[in-house]
Amino acid sequence: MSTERMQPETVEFDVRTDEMLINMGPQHPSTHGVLRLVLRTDGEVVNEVTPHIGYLHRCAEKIGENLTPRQFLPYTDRLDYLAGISMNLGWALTVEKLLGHKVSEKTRHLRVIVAELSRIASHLVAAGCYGLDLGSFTPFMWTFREREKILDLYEDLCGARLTCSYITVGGVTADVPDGWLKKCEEFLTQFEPVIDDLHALLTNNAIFIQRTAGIGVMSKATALDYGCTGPVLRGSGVDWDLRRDGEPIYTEMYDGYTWRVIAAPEGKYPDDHPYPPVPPETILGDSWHRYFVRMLEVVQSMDLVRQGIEKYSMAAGDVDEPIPLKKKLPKGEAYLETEAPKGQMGFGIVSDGSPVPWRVRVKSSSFCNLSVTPELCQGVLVADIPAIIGSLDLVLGEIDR
Amino acid sequence: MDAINWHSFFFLMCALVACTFAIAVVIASNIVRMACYLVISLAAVAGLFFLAGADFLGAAQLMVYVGGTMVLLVFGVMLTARGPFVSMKTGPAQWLVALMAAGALLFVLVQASFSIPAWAGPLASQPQPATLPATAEQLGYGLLGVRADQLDQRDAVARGGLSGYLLPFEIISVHLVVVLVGAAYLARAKRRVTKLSTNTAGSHKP
Amino acid sequence: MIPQAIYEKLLHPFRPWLLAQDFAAIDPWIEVRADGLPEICRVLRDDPDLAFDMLNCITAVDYFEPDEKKAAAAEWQPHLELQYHLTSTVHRHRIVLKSRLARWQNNEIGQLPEAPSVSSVWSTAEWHEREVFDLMGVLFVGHRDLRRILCPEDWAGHPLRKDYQMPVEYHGIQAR
Amino acid sequence: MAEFLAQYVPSWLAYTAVGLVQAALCLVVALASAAVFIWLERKVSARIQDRLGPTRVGGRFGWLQPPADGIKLLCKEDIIPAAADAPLYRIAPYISFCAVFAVFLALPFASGWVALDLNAGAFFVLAVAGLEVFGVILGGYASGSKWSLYGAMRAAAQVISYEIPLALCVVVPVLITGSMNLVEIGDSQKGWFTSWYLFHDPFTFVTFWVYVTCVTASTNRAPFDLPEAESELVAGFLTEYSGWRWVVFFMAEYAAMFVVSGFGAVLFLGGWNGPIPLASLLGLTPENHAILGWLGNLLGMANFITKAVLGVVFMIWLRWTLPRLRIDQVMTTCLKYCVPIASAMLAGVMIWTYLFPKGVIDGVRHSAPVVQQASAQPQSGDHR
Repeated sequence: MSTERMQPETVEFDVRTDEMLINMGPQHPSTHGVLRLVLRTDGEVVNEVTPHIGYLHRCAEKIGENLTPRQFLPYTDRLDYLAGISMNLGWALTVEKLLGHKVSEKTRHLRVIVAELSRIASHLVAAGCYGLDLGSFTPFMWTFREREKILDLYEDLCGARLTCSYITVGGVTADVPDGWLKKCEEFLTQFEPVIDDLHALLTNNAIFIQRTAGIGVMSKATALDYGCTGPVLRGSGVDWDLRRDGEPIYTEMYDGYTWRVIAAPEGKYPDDHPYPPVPPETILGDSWHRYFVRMLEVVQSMDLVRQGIEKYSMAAGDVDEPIPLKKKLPKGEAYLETEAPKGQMGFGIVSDGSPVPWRVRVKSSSFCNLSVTPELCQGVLVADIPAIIGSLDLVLGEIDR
Repeated sequence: MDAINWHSFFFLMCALVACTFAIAVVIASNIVRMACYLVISLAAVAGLFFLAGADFLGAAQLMVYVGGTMVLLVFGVMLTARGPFVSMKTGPAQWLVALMAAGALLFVLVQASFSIPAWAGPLASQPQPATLPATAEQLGYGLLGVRADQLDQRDAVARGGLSGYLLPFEIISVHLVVVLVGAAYLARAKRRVTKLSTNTAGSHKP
Repeated sequence: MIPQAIYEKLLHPFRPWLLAQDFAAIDPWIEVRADGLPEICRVLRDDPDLAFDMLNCITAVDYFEPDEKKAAAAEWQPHLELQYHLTSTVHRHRIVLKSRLARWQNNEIGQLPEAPSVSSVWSTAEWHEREVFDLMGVLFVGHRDLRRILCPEDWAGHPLRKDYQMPVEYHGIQAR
Repeated sequence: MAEFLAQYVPSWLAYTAVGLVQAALCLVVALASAAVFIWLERKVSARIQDRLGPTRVGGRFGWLQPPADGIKLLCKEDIIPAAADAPLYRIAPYISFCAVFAVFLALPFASGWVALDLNAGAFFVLAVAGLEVFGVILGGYASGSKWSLYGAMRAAAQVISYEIPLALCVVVPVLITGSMNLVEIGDSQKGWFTSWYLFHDPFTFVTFWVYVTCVTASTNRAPFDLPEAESELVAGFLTEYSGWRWVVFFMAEYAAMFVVSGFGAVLFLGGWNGPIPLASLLGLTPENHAILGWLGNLLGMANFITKAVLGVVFMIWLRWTLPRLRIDQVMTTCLKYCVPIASAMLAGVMIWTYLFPKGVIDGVRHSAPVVQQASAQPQSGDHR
């Protein structure tokens, strides 16, 4: 493991300069919220980065100890507010794991549809903001335009756009309205060509490649060592996705779906869908690959949504109602990680038998993904800091909880 | 006669600005302000050149001196700044020496300028040089050793043409490059940088 | 590898450190003595049959009931419990390590309990241990930079403890 | 003009009036171009991004958005940070704007329509346009903020480096014309668009694109907008500026875009000569009548402004399409690509003009006399 670390070398000859301490954030355009990075810089070269977090700490775990699981559910929306539904899903499944509750077929497929839509929305924000971090404003507007359509779908579904609280413990809040699935399909149809536009504007743009290829290279071992998950881990070539490798209560949600994990352990991504060529100057585990994994996952999620719509329409019965608001929880402990768009989002619950949990644990994926920055940002240029931070796709609401 | 001679007015203005800011450079204690005043002073001198009809010289003054001072400013900030704004203190002895040197130089300059007969009288009484199309071509010829304004002179020496300024010019510029490279070499320092060890990840070739 | 097999694999070198286990629980767990944590974790990570290369989460649970009437009914003595959730991406198995700590070191209120740090085994632990220290008040011995992470540096107390009292005022801001 | 007026009023008054009018015209052009381009940038960027941009202020197209913005910004508090060097902080925006404004004085809008007909016009434009960065450096340094300082240092490194290839590019049309006078350079491209220096020979064609790269960099426009890179340096040298001073910096940037586009139009795109010599085909030349010549010049000015505006639109288009380069990549582009290419093109143009002194077509047609001419050409050397 130690060989994977950065090795300091005395190599460069240069004019003698002074080091400077710079506060990047908490109010800074490219720290995606209220992240504060203290940079120790020598001219344009960054020698050390120290992240400081906690500016958005809202005591989510403490709140969870004072509410019943269903009451706590809207708070999970506020964790990763760009993929609220994925957070709902994680918490709902964790409580269901404790309860030993199984949802119906119809509910399961509906959950897949909305969760994958939220993955698309989150990855769109990630790609757009990444463009913005690198000084390209237009992809941001284009991706937000498409995300807006997903939010419109959510609005039709449950009335809320950002903090949906749609998936609840035991089921979903309501079945889909009439014609919603058709709208959803229409969205997917018109969204498909936009992906190519984004590839043209960012993925294969020469400047974009120059700015991201070989920047912030994270080896497999480093990624695992720091507990990086999600596209960050898969960008380093680790073939690991909880939708396939997770616990049964989560993986059985995807039973019957055909899909493959987006990762390139041998340097080749699954070619279920056509994708642009991988530039030769990129290194597996660099910022470009992390971005690219997200772009490929968007296409894959579209496919999963289509399959979900088909399966949902075929499934018999009704969707499940949520459990009673103040249902007594069985005594015990349950911890479950799900594959949220940003990585593995973990929820834990310890119950003493009352309706209110004794202890609630929220393990954030971005928290681990951020913890690797001091390692990645040694000896890079100031301009690489947004390029690296952006490629990790952080959401401070989730990190600070 | 003209009620206002704009030419004289602007000449006086530029001259005044040049002199005032030249003094300000000496008096100021902050290195960046000094550089700023120096730029203004030099720009005013460029203005004087423009007033005298020497466009090329004026533009060259702007480009070389003002641009050069800008670089000076950058280096001043980069290489000397310990705190945000550096102040420099001048001791009374330094003042005395500087005043003496400056006074002597001023005396020599004034003496020299009044000793040139061509500058003593009004312009109209001077013999006009041959009128030429006013282009920068003359400067180019000048560098090659041809005085375009003296072509009608019989005397080969007065006509120039035996040796131009091109060779000295080139020697000086090469010399300056050598000095700059040497300065950078002397100012270098070893620095520890962290390099990504190569075994972190295999190169990805699709 | 099933939890039973993982346990048996650990049994040979670490028998005195393994205190309890429950493989029928929703998340099967093994309880170990706190002082053996780094060694056990290193074996868990490095043994090719175990290969727990990913530390998902470190968390702590405070078993303490401030209400004395209820406390009498509680089935446990007051204590802190550390939980380590581990995953192997190679073998795709999971296990939970648990470790009991006193709520206060030597029963002196205000003396934070100590546990050895596992940050030398998984770097993930670095920030998670800081978080546990910040919110639960566990001193991780051997951690290179044990600072508060979510709360401000000058915050008093550890908010997730059951007997935590919110300060009345923080830098002139009314907090309660 | 002044001589004409001097017949009726005292000559000092005539000169004063003419000087004031010319200065005011230039100022109006500078300010108006800034306002128009700010509006244009908002509109073009909006269309690129599937938005509408300003639609309400002043009718359907939001014509009055720039003045409205200006008024809003004027009403804002002019904040001077406590750590700032106040006098320098105050004058920095004006230095930038004055430098750009001074370039307008030497920029010919049509044949002879120039406020200051300088012999060394091209050199003057280069020298003065390079001063804009002085305000940027000063403002960035005097703000007393580390982000501003970063912006200033980047601006200094970038603009001063790019002046070298830029100057090499400018030398190419100067070399072909044999004059640094911008009016002469423009007039020598008279005729159909084939006589533009862009199409003079393959070397000038390449030089033009190097010029485009260099001016984009020297006006700090994307993808070279590192001095104010908002995702890295908050707003670079503009971080601490607010209100009116910010507007002045902003106007300087947009006016500079117009200047470099116009300068490029004169150097490479025939200046006021349209693609079709409409003015001479219609007989709108001063030889026929003074008024007709004046009309022809008006047409030329329309040509010139169209080209300059198209240049600005191109720069806007670039900005909203490309990501930003990194500082080392910017310097690499300059020193490893622009400088060698520009030098090679300069050498190429020298050889080309030596081989075909009267243009390619003539040169090929009379290839035999060319050699004779070439040997007879350097009379200037005969003085030795």
